[in-house]
Amino acid sequence: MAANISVRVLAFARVRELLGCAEWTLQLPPGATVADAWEALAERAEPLRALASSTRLAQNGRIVDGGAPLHDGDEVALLPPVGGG
Amino acid sequence: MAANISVRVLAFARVRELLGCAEWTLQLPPGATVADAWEALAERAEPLRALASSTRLAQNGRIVDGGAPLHDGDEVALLPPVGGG
Amino acid sequence: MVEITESALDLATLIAAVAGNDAGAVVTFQGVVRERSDDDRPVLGLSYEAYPAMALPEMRNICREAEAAFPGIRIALAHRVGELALGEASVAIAVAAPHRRSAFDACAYVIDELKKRVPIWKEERYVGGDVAWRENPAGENMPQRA
Amino acid sequence: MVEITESALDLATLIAAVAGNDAGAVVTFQGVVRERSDDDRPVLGLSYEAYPAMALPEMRNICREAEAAFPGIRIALAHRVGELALGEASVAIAVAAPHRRSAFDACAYVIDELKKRVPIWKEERYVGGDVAWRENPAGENMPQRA
Repeated sequence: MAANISVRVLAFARVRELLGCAEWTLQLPPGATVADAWEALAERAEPLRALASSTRLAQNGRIVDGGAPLHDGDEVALLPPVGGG
Repeated sequence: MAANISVRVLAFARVRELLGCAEWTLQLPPGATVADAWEALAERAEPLRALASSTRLAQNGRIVDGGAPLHDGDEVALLPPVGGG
Repeated sequence: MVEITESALDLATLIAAVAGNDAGAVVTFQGVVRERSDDDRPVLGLSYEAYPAMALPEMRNICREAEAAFPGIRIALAHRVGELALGEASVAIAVAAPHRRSAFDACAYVIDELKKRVPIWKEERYVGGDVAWRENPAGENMPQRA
Repeated sequence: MVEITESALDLATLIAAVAGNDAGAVVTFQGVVRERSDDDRPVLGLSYEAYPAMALPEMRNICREAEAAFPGIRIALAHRVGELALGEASVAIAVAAPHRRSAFDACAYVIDELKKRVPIWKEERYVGGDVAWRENPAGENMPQRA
């Protein structure tokens, strides 16, 4: 059985506040997707699910769908609707 | 016979250069119009006629037609097409 | 704040004149002396001449029109006269507005109307010594006499 | 020049970064902290948070798109993060262009796209102590997940 992969997850703004932490390190099984990373956090903080439809996911600085496969060392970002300007 | 009226005429930009003077004092007969002031200057400097169609006339700071009647002490300005900004 | 001045224009002064805690957006415009004329001749500098007794009221009219069209905005407008070198600003506008769309639109309105209506004239000096009075394009100039 | 900074934004620095004798027009935009929120609550201040590793490339993308759409322009763009007081600028843009229309249009493009696409978030602090994360309007935000 292959070793787990390690993924860094960054949470911003209201997602960060809801999770109580800005930066997570998750151990996920090989073949895990971005959606699996989201699910791992939602299991730790169920209220996160209410933000699922409004939160975009980025992998290594690019917006991706939940189905995108993860690799060891990837950076996943949870991006609520933006408010800059 | 009524006394002449005295009118101050200001010339700007290419009109000023053509006339060789920025500020004229004209003595005109009572009942003279803005067009008469123009004509008085054109008689002193015939090349001014070439600028007739492109020069606007102002009386006391307002754009007027040549037919506007003049009064003693009026200020007439000869305004070539503008180039500000 | 509306002025015609022989001094270098200071954008910070114009911005300070319109700033306020009710403004969410500040847009500025500066017209600057370019090294090439519109017909691509190399320019050494410009000189501007104004008829202030008519130009200042017309500049104020333009600001009032914009303030009426875009409620809640404030405008500062200054035009320089005399000799200008390359890179110097000939006109500067600052607009503060509750929201950005009205700040952009009002600022563009002011410069567009100034170029059409305000009695200010520009003479370009070229490399080689030529000079020429330059008019704003016909679409940006007042209708002339028939 | 594209940056995200905790320091107060300095418009003069941005203008200097884009200035040049080929520019006939310089347009700037500043977004400023207003005393009223969009839903008319009294605001004490704002705080901005960014994801710089993604925000800076996206800000550069936006500038490149504008430079491609409006040839000959130069753009400087800075966004502030951290705590801001009333009247302070959260974002500042300077655009130098050969002619004014492209300077206005490019500047408006940059702020419009920044508000839609750049991962920066705003929290408002209200009189009374409440705070709230404020999103840009839906039309100015990226499409969300279905």
